[in-house]
Amino acid sequence: MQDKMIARAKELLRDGAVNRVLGWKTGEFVYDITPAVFTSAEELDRDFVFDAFTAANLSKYLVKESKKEGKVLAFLKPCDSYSFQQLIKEHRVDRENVYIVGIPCEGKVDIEALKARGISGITAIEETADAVTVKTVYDEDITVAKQDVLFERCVNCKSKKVVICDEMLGENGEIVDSDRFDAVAKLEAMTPDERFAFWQNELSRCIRCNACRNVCPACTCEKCVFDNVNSGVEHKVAANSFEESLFHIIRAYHVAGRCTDCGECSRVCPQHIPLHLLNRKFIKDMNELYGEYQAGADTETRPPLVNFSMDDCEPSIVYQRGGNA
Amino acid sequence: MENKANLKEQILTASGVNPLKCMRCGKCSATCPSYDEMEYHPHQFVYMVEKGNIEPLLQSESLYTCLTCFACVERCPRNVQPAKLVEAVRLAVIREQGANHLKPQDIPALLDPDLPQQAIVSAFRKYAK
Amino acid sequence: MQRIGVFVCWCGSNIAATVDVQRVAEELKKEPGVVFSADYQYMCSESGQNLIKDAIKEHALTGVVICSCSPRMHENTFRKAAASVGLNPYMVEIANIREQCSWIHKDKATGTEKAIILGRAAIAKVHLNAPLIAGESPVTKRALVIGGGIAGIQTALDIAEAGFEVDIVEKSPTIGGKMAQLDKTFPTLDCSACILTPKMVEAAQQEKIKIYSYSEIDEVKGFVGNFSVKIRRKARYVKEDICTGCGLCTEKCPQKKVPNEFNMGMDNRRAIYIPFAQAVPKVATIDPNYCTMLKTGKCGVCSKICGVKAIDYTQQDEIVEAKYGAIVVATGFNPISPAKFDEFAYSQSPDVVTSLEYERLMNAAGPTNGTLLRPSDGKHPHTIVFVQCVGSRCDGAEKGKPYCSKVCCMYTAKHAMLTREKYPDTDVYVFYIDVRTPGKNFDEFYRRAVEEYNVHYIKGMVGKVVPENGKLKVQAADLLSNEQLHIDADMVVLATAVEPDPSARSLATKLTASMDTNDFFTEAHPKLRPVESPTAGVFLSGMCQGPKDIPETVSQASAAAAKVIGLLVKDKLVGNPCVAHSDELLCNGCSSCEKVCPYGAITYSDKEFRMPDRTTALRRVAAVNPAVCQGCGACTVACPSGAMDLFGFSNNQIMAEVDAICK
Amino acid sequence: MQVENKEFKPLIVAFCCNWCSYAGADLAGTNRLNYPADVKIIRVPCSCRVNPMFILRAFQRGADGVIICGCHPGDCHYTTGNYYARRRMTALFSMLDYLGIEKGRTRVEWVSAAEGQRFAETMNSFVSTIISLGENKRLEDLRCKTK
Amino acid sequence: MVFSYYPGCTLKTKAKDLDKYARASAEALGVTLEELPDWQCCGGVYPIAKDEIATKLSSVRALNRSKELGRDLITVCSACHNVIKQVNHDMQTDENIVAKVANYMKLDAPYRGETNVIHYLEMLRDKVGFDTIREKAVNPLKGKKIAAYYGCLLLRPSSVMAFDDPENPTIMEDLITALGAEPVRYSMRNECCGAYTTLEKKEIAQKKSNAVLASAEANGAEMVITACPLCLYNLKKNATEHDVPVKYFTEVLAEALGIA
Repeated sequence: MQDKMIARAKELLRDGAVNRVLGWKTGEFVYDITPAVFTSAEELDRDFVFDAFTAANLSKYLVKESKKEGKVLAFLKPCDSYSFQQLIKEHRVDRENVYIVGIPCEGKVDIEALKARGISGITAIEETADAVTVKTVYDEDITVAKQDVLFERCVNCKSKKVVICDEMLGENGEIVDSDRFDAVAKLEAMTPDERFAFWQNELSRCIRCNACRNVCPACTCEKCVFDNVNSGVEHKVAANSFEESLFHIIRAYHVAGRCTDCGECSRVCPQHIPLHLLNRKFIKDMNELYGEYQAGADTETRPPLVNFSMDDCEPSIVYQRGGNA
Repeated sequence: MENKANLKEQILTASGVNPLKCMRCGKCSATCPSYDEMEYHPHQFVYMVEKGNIEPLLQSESLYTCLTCFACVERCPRNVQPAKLVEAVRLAVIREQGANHLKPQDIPALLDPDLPQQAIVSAFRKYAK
Repeated sequence: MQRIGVFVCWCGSNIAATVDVQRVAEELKKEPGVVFSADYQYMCSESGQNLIKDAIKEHALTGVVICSCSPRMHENTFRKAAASVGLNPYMVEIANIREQCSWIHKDKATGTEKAIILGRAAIAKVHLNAPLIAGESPVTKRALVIGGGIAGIQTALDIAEAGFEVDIVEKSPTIGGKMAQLDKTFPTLDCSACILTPKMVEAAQQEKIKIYSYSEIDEVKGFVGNFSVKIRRKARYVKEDICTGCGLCTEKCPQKKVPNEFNMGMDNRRAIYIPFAQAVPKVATIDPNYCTMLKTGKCGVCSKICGVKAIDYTQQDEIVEAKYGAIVVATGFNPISPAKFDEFAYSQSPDVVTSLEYERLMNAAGPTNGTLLRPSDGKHPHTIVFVQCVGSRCDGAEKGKPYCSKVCCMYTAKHAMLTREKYPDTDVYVFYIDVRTPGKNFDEFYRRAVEEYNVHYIKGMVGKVVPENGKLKVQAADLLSNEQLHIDADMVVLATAVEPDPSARSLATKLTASMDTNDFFTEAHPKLRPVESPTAGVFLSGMCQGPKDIPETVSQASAAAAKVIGLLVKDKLVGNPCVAHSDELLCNGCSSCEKVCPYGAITYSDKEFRMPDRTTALRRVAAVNPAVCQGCGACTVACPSGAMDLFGFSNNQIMAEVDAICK
Repeated sequence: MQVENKEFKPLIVAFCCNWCSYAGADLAGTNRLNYPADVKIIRVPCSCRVNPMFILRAFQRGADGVIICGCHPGDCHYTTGNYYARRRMTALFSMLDYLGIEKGRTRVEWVSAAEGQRFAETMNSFVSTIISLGENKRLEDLRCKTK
Repeated sequence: MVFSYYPGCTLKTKAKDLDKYARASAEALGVTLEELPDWQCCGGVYPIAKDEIATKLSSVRALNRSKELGRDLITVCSACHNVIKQVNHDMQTDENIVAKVANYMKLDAPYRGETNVIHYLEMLRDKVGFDTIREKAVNPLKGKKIAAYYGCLLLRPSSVMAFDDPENPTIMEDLITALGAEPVRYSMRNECCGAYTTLEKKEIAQKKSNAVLASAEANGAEMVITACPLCLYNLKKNATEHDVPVKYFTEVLAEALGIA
């Protein structure tokens, strides 16, 4: 796939259809991937990478890139395409300045999962439909079942369909039946005390590095409320271990109805806080109470929180549902 | 009294009908093809069940003359679905031990060489449990 | 830092009995920024107000907190007092220590403590108050009435009488609406045309009224006092100012097979037509769907025959743009199609008709010249069955309309009565669920139908109509005698439900006026503001707001006119300064705010910004029109970036109150 | 009826819309219908003005309960404001519950300008709920509380 | 086009013609009907009561089998169609029934109404198309005045059956037109024939059937067609005052297609 992508990128660059390419390149380690902009065939040949580690969602970069001179080529995975379409819906990107090549995705590998299996010193990764093989500095090839080392968001993939693109490289997939709400349901089934303990344990680890916010494709505000002295919730570090939850509640609320559930927040969290479980709670609630809604699936449907129906349930429904009292 | 309330409750649950939706227009009875064969008519079923006055319905032949043609269900402006109530009352009768309206031994006398067995099966479903 | 004065009112003993007012004044004096604090028996009295005014002057106060009764009582009083000595009225905040404190707490210590906290919250808020100046906007002294039925005509006439210009936009070639199609009106049985047509003529002749017939609304921009409207004058292919309405063309046109909508399609008109004899304007119109000349380029009979050369086959739609101070919606209604209720066999027999069709069959200008004849064979019917509530009072959208259409009971009584009067040999049955006749002389009218005219009113519904051998076999229930009736009728008349005109939905969008689930326009308040829409400057007249008979429609039409006149006499409108505003530097351009705004007060535009790195960038940002915004604040919460805020109730002000209370 | 409890005096913030609930609170006062002084009312133009951040802020600063009152659905002075508020608060409350915050600490009630009695009853019932839940420890920021 | 096919008991005995011509016509129209293995009697009438479970199982078995085969399910008898379609609707909308049925039948995955239940007439209209039928009607029934009799079960309750306009259906008239004949519209075509009352209250069935045929004849019908064996029986045997011939719609279809 990587070769096909490079070839296609070169073609588009050569034809002048685009003047730069948004993709991924390897950092210090093979699994240390960063998004990057390429402007020449040489750069592409040298640095462009696409493999089981290229998990980063590129859509957010297009907010800035699409405002620049000339057209940019962006490779979008299914997840990224939802985010991108949501950004179009919010008028955050200039669609005509972006040439999108959709690429299928069979899930991305979580380096932490590999490490947890005692695999280290990785120098290369290869994947098949259901397995990945890594080469290590110890000169051994280790093959593991893909399912065991994927990111949680990929195990519970919601869609393999690229929802917006100018062309598809490879075959487009379908929306899939996902068990992504099972973990939320499990939490809901706990007692409030257990839930409180769970979240206190998780959120107290937050070091307020803002990685979740900075990676989130829904967090593209010109100025974040947490950086704005006039918002009343401006940046502050935690005094109480649980106080950080307010940051996360407010953040989750701010992206509610706009979050496409791309899972980047949890992927980048250095403290491994399952932040996506907050966003998914909102998505699950709104699906159940106001009808199915997938942010980024189209550009027309009104998001549930800027919509209503006269016979909506009352907030007291919360007393009856979701979790033990 | 308690039994009466229970019976009403049972009939409402089994039928899924809310008789309070009825606005008493009588269109069910206006449309009923079996009207003349019935002692109690569809609109009366609705009203009597609502009032808990179910005993006369249990005794009535009307239960077995409803054709289940769904015309009352289709044409009711209020979505009351009287046929479902009739069915629920009928079940309340024939589900009792020995209360079957149609018994297997009655069948041979009723047969006719051209009669499709669909008629027998249907009648059994309607008249016996 | 503000210089704040605190004024604690005793309200006689109303406050002072359960709140230690002196202590409240003393405690609040200690709050930062408070430079003056006093208590007084009656702050709202003239001497109380003087105390406030003097303190403002003497201590150069920049903010005032009054601890007193509810702001709903005296906020305006105190604001005016402050303004009279030069302090911006929006620098005054009220702490409600009467209704929400002294009157509900018996224990003085409790009351005092709470009063102090409420005072602190008000002080915290005043610290963040900023002077607000209400915007003013000029008023265009001209009104637009959309719809030229009796509602629109009456509204326009009343407005014009008061001396203001009014334009009527009517989508069909003539004004007059549904009332023009009616034969008689209940309960007096006046001839509908006889009372309507003089009004139509009056509207045409009134200098202040301009009628745009055969025209539609394309676009509405602006806000109360300053609407800008694009009106599409559809091509009628006849020069309206030249045509004399002689009607010669409508007799000579060779295309004779056009269903005549004025007679509900029960007879035909020509492709060039004048809807009816008293049409206003009395001008011919060519129907482009049927005109052979327009369709094939061959014919031209009307053009040849026209003595004044009024025909113009090349005419195009024309867009007129005009400014208005107020808009009245009078789009009226239509009877629903009974096709969904084919148990009544409407689509199976021409002798099953709707009430409006029956109206035309009874009318002297109708397809049968007023002789009641069956559409199928032109024979006189002897048995007529009227069915009430067809499509009204239904459960669920697929069944029909959930509401009572209100006028059917009365017009059916009218039809039954008139039929019996003209043709005493007919048997007339009316099947009803309830007979609803509230209204002056209404029930008396219905009783006359029963008692004097022997109309058979039967409590029950018709279940099935079977056309067979030239008869309509009607199967119905008579609930009172508990029998199923089988009537061999010659005609069946269906009292079909009314529904808002289908054009209303798109018009509502253009006006940002809200509608209920049945597509009736909603009023600003169901009881107290029944002729205003929640959108400022948009008023409602007639059936577009809900089912109504003619007297009610005319009353509402005049009421709407009175409201319009009240608006147009003003030279300027003073707005509410507590409106939303968007910080362009923070705005993402996401449109969330626009979606939740019930007034369409928010617009987006691309603006050029200088970025921190000295480049310029085009960004899409929201702007609030303060003249349209009503200050609800829905947008402030929908805004993810915090760019949207509300003057008078800003995020910071409310948070400051929260903080003060939670100290 | 006033709820008496010497041990624990809860702190309760009530956001009331100007047109219905604030007027309803005034009517409760005019009719001298008692409810605990623990309830402090903040006037907002409409229930749709209530930002979830205000509610979180109140809890953070030590409030034990927050109640939002608005016009009955369908009666909003601004036509649709309370419909949006209803969704926003449902979503927020459900999230708070999900985080293990006691469900009873937040409530939405629709109170019209004519319902003084209902306002007082609502506040009495809310205060007794909060008293039974006790002090809000889970969502307050110790740094900010001076009690 | 391959579909699962549910014939129903009567089609194996008294209504063999309905079945025979349905299969033959399908074949001529390029449609393969695979008879569902081990189907059971649908019960003849839909068990209306919400607490009836066992009486719905035979329908669910057929539906679930068809789901496993991954095919739409074709019915031809009106009664079977009504029962199976209504049960399928229950399975789509009533979680309680779904759960109970899954327990009863020890299903691996609960059946939630995934199978499409299509009446043979709907297949002709929506899958084959009346235009195709018109082309393939080698033996058009020119000049024949045929009245369609729908009865109750195909149409009602329309919210579930979604077959056609319940008060003014056109599907059979359109078929008749496609076959080259002239459809006769009459109002009694959606009124009940008397159904199972023929068993013990024959006078009801006679009254109803006579009324139907009176209406059809009054409007000039020379033949009546139907999709239901019991309707056919009632109209033939119980409409004592009328002798207009009554046939299954599949018979005239086959005739026009040149098979019969």
